[in-house]
Amino acid sequence: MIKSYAQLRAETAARDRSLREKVMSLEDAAALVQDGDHVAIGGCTVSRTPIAMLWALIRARKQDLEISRSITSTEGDLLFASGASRHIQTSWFSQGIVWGVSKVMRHYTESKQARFEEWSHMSMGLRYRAGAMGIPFMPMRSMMGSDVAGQLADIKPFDCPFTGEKLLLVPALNPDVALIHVQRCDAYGNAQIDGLQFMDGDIAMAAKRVILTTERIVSNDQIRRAPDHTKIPFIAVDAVVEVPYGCAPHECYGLYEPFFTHLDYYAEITTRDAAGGVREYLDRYYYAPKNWAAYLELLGLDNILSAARRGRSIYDV
Amino acid sequence: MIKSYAQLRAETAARDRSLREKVMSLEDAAALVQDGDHVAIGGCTVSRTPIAMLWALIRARKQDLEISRSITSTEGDLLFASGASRHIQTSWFSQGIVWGVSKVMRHYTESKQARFEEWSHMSMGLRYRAGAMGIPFMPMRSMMGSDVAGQLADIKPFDCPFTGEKLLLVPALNPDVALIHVQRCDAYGNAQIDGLQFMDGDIAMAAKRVILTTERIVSNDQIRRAPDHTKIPFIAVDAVVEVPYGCAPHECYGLYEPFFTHLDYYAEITTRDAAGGVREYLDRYYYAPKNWAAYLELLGLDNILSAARRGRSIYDV
Amino acid sequence: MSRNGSYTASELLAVMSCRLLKDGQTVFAGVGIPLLAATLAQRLHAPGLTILFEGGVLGPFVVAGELPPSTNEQRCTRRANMLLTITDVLLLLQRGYVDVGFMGGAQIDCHGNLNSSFIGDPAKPKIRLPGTGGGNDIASLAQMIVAMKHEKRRFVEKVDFITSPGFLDGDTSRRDSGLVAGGMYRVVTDLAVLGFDDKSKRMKVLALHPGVVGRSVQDNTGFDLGIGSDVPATEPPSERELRALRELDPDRLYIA
Amino acid sequence: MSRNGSYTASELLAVMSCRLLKDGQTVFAGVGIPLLAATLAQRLHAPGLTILFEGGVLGPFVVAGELPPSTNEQRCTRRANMLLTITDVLLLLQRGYVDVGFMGGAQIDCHGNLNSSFIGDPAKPKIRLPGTGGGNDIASLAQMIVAMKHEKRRFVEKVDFITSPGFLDGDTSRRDSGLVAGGMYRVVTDLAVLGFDDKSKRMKVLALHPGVVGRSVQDNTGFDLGIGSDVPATEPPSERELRALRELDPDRLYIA
Repeated sequence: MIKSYAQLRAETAARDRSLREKVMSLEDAAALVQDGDHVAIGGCTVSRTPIAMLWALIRARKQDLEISRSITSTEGDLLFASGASRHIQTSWFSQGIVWGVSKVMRHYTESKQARFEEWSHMSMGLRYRAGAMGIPFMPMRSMMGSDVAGQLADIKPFDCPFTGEKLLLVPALNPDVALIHVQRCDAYGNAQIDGLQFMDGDIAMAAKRVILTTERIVSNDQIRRAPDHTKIPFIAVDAVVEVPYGCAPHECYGLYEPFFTHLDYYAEITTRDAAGGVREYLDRYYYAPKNWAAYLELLGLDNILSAARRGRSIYDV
Repeated sequence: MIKSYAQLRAETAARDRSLREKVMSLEDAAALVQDGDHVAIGGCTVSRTPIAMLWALIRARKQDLEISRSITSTEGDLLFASGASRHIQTSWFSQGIVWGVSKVMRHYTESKQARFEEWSHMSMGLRYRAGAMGIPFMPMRSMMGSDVAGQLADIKPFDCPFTGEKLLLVPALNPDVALIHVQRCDAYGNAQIDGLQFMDGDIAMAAKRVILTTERIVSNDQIRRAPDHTKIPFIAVDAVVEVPYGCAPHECYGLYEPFFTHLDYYAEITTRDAAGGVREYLDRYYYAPKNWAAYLELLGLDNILSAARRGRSIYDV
Repeated sequence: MSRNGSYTASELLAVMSCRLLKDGQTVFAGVGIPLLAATLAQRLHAPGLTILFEGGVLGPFVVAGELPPSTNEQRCTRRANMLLTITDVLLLLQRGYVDVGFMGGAQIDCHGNLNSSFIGDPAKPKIRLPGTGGGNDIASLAQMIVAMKHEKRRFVEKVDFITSPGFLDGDTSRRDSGLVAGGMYRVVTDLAVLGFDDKSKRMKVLALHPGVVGRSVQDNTGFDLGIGSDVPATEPPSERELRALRELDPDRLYIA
Repeated sequence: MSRNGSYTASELLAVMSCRLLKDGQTVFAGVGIPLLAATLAQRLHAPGLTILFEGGVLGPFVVAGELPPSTNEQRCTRRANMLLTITDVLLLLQRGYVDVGFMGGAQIDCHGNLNSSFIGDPAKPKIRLPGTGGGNDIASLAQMIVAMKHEKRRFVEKVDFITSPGFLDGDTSRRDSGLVAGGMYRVVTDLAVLGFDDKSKRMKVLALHPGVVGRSVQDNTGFDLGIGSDVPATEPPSERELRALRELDPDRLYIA
């Protein structure tokens, strides 16, 4: 499961890490993801989820993706229901606590059609971090004694050679692809992320390929004027796609809050009928629209404006 | 040498981590440092060195401080020569490559009056990081095979239980005190650092006490308006001292560059006569001035203005 | 929703757990009642309470009427002192910076172990729950306050699955497993405040809420609490507490 | 300072090592000649060369006439794409993002091991040198170019102390020690360009600088280089190269 260091180095060496333009369409970026890839998803719960990119992957009928994310919300339901994935590694999986337990997650996991592999939140973060650092594992002090640890094959209890203390070693996670949505980046992939960073920096550096979606492409000059705000460097990035409202109906810090009425609607139809509701949702919002603009139109201009007004209010202090 | 986890937790639990004002004088902050403490120094080489705080410690005649820093410059000479320290852990120790090998460092180490314990640059960073993370060690892939590793007592060769690869485990470093200079912080110790961060974030979180010196104290409101720029949280900070030009003659990113003519003068007198030159320097610049303002006056207004003009030019892009 | 007098069970939970937080403490709060109660404490007796949220937030003041539906959204960051990555905020627990971990629970057992993963046999669960999130990390590394509804199906002798460790099998078993810090401190329910025996680490009743008798607590608990006759009563929620709470959550997102 | 024609030894070093850098590569450059040569390469044939500096800098364009005296100052950050912590920029080496490590050297041996720590017995050194800095990390984790003056006392059979590993004892010993990536690629001196035998990992001459004969390289080297008679010559520094170099360092901080 963990790559050998020789393989990790060879893969990184083979990448074109030069300063070059990487702007492309959602569809072209989707073609960079292969069936069976391990795809790590940036953001957390309903925040900065790269919805547009996932939308494109589901429309491209990807299959057997191994998914990982810090916390998984509606996008997990849709990945299961579309057949894009049958295996998600994450610490928590439901739309969000105010909407109750996801009936879709329950339907697919309880029937064994798909697997939700549960890791503690910190262990997910430390696995990405180890991957980003080029080390095969990270020592940690939680999960010991619990049944969460008992369900995981790839961890190792360990006695510290310095202190004799009990520790747990968790394996590095080096995804094949990372999908990350940002407020702004340049055409080369230098990304600046405002507000909550979640695990995105580590995920990007751990991955073999990084696909950025961005609200706005800015000039490289603008990036270079504040290099201490850059959170992901161009050397790690393979694709840049400009997608306004690319997290909708989830939020993008400082730009728009979640589309709550839409999320309530999603919860309602999937709570009423998990399999049927999610299929109806996919048909209507994922497969039918002819492009991302048509998808946004379905979400409704009123909802976009409301989300944007609420989103920008974070700076009213 | 590594603290047990129980001790580390007990020490942190005993700290007052509440939101409270911590503004004090250099002299009062110096009193927080005990003889024999392990003192980690923020910044790197001639950048963001907390000179004012070190100046206060030397004036307070501290002794037997165990010092660590990423890279050590003139402040290392002065710590040795003043008798404040006889042991420095660092990766590189000299004024700077353009000034040649430090005669003061050579004088004290070659005569065995003091010890320069050499770690690789990355290993220093990983030791602070392990300390900041609350783990007893960090695995890494350099230093193996070299004589640098051969000189160190506290590292462990290790076979990875996941991959079988050879690794090196380096021990966590949890300093008693961290001295860090920042461009701005509030009275509670929320610090925002512009430009190069060096290892300061990890050092602060690894330490048992943190003393911040700052060019300017700003309001807590200002900090809260851009919380994603905060690099050190108040919960980790024990003292805040406002000291304009607190790194002089070293640099502070965006505010002033090194005082090159002064550094040339220092190199000249210590190259001519290591022990005598550094003593003369200490007498004149460290022991004689009645306060920090008097020290700055000795450095000279012309030099201050030149350093500040050059420092601010970084934003002319 | 059961009401004791003029407040809901959730309101009672929020007020009673809020009272356990002390000014100057650092509390790592989960979403729901914990977020609400910690924010309430800042407005009542603990203005210097430092809240940490799992999304990467240090020292925020959540705005009344804009309660976040998770601890990973921008609403959690209002007036924060610092934003950091998820991994780094969780590492503050491991480093020892957190006085109190504070979360809700779906199922708890007599040793304070929490289950939020599986109802029934984990290999063939009746219900797959959302999982640990940061719960396991918080419970592994900090002193814990848990706020939850007091129901027999939720208070069981042994949880189906230990998602977040309490005292495991009691006595020294938590420490023996490698968890040398933290542990369960209080369980606050809509009926009582509970703690744990110093040695056996079994749950016991510390105080009963207004109008609640020991018998009814035992009836709603799936294991023997050994309730004595001299258990003190808590002070009922005051008007001031309830008013501040309802101002915080005017949409009754968490206090319905 | 030795001059071959109209340039100094340092200028020759800078130009010759600059030529080894390719457009699109990522180079981790130390202070001095490496910083200068990498910056020169950006201005000549490699505008898309990504420079990393140990202070925490990714992708800068250093300004002519404002050369930094270390790689840890704001002058290193001019027009950078990203600033990161020291630890994180060094971890890019470990993660495999760096094509070339590029540094100077005080003493080197026949297997490319570098010493910047002790001259003489480390237990009782004649000279305590400044130490490794990031040198050990760079040499442990990346393909290396080393630029240094060619003097007999600097080119020794075995260094007094291995600060930055080359091929250790040659053959497979580097890999056997756990260093599975990187290794010495080129040593550029003011006399020649040198490489290493594929199998034995001993240093050998690849090319001689203009006007230099094999004999004089051997005379300035403390071990046998086995120089053949068919060693090619390098192209002399061009006017364009020298002009660009002198524009970069008008104060002759590094090229004197």
